[in-house]
Amino acid sequence: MTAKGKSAKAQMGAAKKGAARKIVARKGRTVRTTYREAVREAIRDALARDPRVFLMGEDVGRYGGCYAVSKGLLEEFGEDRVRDTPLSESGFVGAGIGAALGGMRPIVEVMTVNFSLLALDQIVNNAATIPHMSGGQFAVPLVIRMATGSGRQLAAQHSHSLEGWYAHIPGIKVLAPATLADARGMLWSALLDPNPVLIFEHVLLYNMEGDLAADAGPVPIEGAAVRREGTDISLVTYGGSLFKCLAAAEELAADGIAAEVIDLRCLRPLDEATILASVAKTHRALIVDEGWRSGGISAEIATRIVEGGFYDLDAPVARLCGAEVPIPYPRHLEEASVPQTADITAAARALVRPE
Amino acid sequence: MSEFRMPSLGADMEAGTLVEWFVGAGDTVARGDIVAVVETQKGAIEIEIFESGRVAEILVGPGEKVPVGTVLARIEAPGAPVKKASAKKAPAAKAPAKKAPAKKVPPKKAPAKMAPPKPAPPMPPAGARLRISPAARRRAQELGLETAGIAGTGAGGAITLADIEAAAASAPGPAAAVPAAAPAGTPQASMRQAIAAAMSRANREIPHYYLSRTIDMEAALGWLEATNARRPIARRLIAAALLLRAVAVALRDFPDLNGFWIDGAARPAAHIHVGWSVSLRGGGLVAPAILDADTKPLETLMAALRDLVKRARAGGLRSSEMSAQTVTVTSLGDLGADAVHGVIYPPQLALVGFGRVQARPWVVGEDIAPRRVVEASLAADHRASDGHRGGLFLAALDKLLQEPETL
Amino acid sequence: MTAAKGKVRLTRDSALALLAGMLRIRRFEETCAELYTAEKIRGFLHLYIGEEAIAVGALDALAPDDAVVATYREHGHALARGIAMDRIMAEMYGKQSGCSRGRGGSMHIYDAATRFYGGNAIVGGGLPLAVGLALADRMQGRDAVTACFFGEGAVAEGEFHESANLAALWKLPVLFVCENNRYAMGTALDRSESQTDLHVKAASYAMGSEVVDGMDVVAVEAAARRAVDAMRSGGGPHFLECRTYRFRAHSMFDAQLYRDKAEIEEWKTHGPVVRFTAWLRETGLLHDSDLARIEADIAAEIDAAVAFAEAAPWEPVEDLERFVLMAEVPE
Amino acid sequence: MTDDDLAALILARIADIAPEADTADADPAMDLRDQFDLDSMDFLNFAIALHEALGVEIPETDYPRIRTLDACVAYLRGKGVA
Repeated sequence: MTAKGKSAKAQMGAAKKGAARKIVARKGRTVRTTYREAVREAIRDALARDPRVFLMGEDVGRYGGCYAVSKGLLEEFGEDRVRDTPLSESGFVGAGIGAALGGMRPIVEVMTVNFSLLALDQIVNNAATIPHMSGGQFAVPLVIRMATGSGRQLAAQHSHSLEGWYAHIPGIKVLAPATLADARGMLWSALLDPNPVLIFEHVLLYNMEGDLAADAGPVPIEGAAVRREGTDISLVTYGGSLFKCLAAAEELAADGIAAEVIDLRCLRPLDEATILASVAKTHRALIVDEGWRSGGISAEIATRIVEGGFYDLDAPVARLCGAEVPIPYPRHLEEASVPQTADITAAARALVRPE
Repeated sequence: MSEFRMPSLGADMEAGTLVEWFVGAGDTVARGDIVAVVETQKGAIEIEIFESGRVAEILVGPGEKVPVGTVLARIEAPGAPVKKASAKKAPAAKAPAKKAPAKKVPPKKAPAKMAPPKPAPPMPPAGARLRISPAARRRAQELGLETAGIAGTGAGGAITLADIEAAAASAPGPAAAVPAAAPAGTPQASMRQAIAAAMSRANREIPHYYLSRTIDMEAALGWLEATNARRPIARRLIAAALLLRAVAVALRDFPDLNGFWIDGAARPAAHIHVGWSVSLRGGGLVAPAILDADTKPLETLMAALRDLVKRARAGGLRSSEMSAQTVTVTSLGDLGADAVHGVIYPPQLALVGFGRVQARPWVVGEDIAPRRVVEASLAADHRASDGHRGGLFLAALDKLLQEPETL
Repeated sequence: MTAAKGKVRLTRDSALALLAGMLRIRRFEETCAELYTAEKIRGFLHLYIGEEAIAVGALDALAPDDAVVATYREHGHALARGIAMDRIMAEMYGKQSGCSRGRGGSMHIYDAATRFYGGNAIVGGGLPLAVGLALADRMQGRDAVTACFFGEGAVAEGEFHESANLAALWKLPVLFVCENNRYAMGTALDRSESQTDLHVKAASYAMGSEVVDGMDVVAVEAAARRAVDAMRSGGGPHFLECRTYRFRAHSMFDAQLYRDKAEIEEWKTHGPVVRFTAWLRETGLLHDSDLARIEADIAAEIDAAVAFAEAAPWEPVEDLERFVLMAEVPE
Repeated sequence: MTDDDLAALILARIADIAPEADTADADPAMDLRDQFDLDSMDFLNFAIALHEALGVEIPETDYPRIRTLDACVAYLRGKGVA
């Protein structure tokens, strides 16, 4: 178990306990909540709605979830539907696929994308393949949730951003909810989808606080969203980088540059239409992605823009990605390894006003 | 009679070497018997026979390497009652020979490789944006070329690098000169093509009207000769300079003939930059601009003309000279046609033409006298001006040429 | 007319059915070998000849509503489970009428009607699926067990240990049927396992575990029935180590450098069909005419299956992307 | 300078003005303007070139007398070119 940094998980669990806060459902339009609580509410809502739904993963029950997302669900729904698993990623992810084949609607939590590498065979060779290879006889209505990204000084083996890999695989859908509304609303739609859906939750978002509609419910899982209108440059991003891009857009606005911010929300299938419509307006695109540059999803997005929007471009498509390094432990190096707001602002300005 | 062939034992097995036969001609064989050993890249493999019967003939001997499917032996169907109790295999199950016609061949077309999704570029809102490749746009900037009027031969009418190079080598007006650095290979053909493109577009889009007026040049030429006689040879003037000056001065009062037709409206130019046609000996025409021709004295215009013709022929025109024209003059000089009925270079509003100077019987006062005259013509854009205005312009031109000393 | 074999009483009909089941698999696979050499069947082809007793015996103990997860050496299990022979043959040809629309081939046979959740070409890849299927059945109160078949090679895969532990931990109705044919492709058991008594290894996961003579169809059925009955009444998973031997190469293109011919010939003398036929003759349950009839019926069924496959259409290329994503969950 | 030398000099001046022109097999009796596609600017430069090379004054009215190679040689001889 030490390989997986058991102690690191224990520390995180303890830190979270203090911060847990019941959602105060106030009369009136919105509720003050966090990304973590929004995800928990989504799971609770799904468990309550459909008896075929159950949650399975390491420490999701008694421990309350490594990121305290599932805290309280074991007490409310019992052992059968909130199942702690042994540390057997291939085993319980495969079991989740089998249960979906068997008629259930499982939510499998793989603690982080880093540990999902052990279950890649089950995801790629079984979940993504059986529907097509069986000639359409079987569907795999399964949701797999994973934390992703860096920022907690957990060093390389606990800090990967590999959602781009999964977005390469036909047969599955890949989501990256960034806003509270998406964190709350994507899960149920994903469970209704007859296909395997992977949901990536950036570790730095769990503590994010904000206002969420009191009656917030399911949202569509496909299609990008324009989070900020602009005319000079399109910032195309998702997940953990969205709020850095919005901050950068603020800084750029003060400098007379109107940046449009596109939240992809869904990495497969990619919403080309929204991206291309934005580039047709701004004629410049900067893709911001914590993943590594080479062969990353940023490369796919850039190619789609060149394929579809070539004549709209006034400048080469730019990419701002994670440094191609195993994420280092010390804070100053970890921060230097992924795009920060200042980097985004500088890159955008360089594109709009080349010296 | 049936054939026993070299079996395919694996997708990547192309051939096998016969190592040893366990049966010979005349031996009887039964379905499932091991009849030989074949050497493959994986090692020696025993091969079984699926026919029952008698070996009629061995065709491939030990040591021979043959491709999969090669007939190794001929097997006679058993005449005597079948030894094995089980019913004879129905023919359908017999291993159809590789070449058996009835063999169902998978569809010829290999499964379509994931053709890259046909990029259906969302068409930009109509007309708002020029479809031009980055390379073409950069080249146009280098040449100071206005890309608006160029017909694109790229996808969806997009303007390509080749379109810019061709346009640069072609007609006056928006077309750039043949730059010294022009790639050696600028074929005459591409220039022709670009001229053709500009001309057809002009004809298609510009509603021309044409006027002409014969102008008595005796006064002007007489003044010219007298002036030249007083000057050293190097500072002599030619008639072209006079004509250039006269057109420029006349245009001062005719903004509707000196400017551009852009986005559905005539836009008079602030300056009078006259594009003067220079024929290139290898064929083709350029009309580099002489800037502010209406403000420059004859001396300066003459020097400018001389310099322009030399550089045009040597391919050394500056980009600014190739895109600044507000009007164009085509003067055929001493040789060639009596009159010019030209085509306007888009997006300009007019083209002035001069035929060759020639002696004609002319009414002077009461008499008929031989006079040197020239046919001046005007092709103009009817959206910006009309025949009446064109006529007034030619009259003003005539009047100026009758007072050469004032030019 | 019955006879006892061990504790199992066999009627004449059930005995002949077991024999026919094994012969049907053997003849089918002999024809497949023939069609492979004629390049009708391509890719990989893993034959089950010699191990027929396990599929026939174990699957005879299952109910229609039970689930089955197999491997790439799956023709015997598919036939014994009741998938139509012509749709299996069409699948081997890669035709659209195949049971997986021609897309899986010999290693990936799927059939929703018989809950046959495929061959799986990743060694051990199917075991977690079996655990999940059993979990789903148990959570939905469905009286069904899940049988998964795998070779002794899979016992070295992590997924075997994770699945065995999960099934035992959650007391799920999973029948782990290990077809120990002594060679994992080219590696003998004693060169890959520290503990070669696989049933002892499985027992360490606190599940029922026993070793069975994989060449004795009745013994296999009896053991399978005992395990399945125990599971149906709430007992946890069960492990059967069926000791057997494959008479053919691992796959068609295998020079079998890893074992010698004498060993193969020796095992053939006490193969599942030879032994059961001899026993049936001793007990008088089997007459020569029965054997002739069984062989004739099988030959006719195989001829029809080959004709069906030959005539079946190829899937149009235009359908290439259908079912990459599903529009809804099939009932 | 022989007549041929003089003719060669004349053709050389024409070549300066019209580099693309092929002066090798010039037709001595044909109008130089037609032969080498010279317009009025070219012809003026031709006259200037002769003036500078031979120090000969060529008034505009004499242009018709230098329109062919032979005529030009004769004209120049007439102007005292040795």
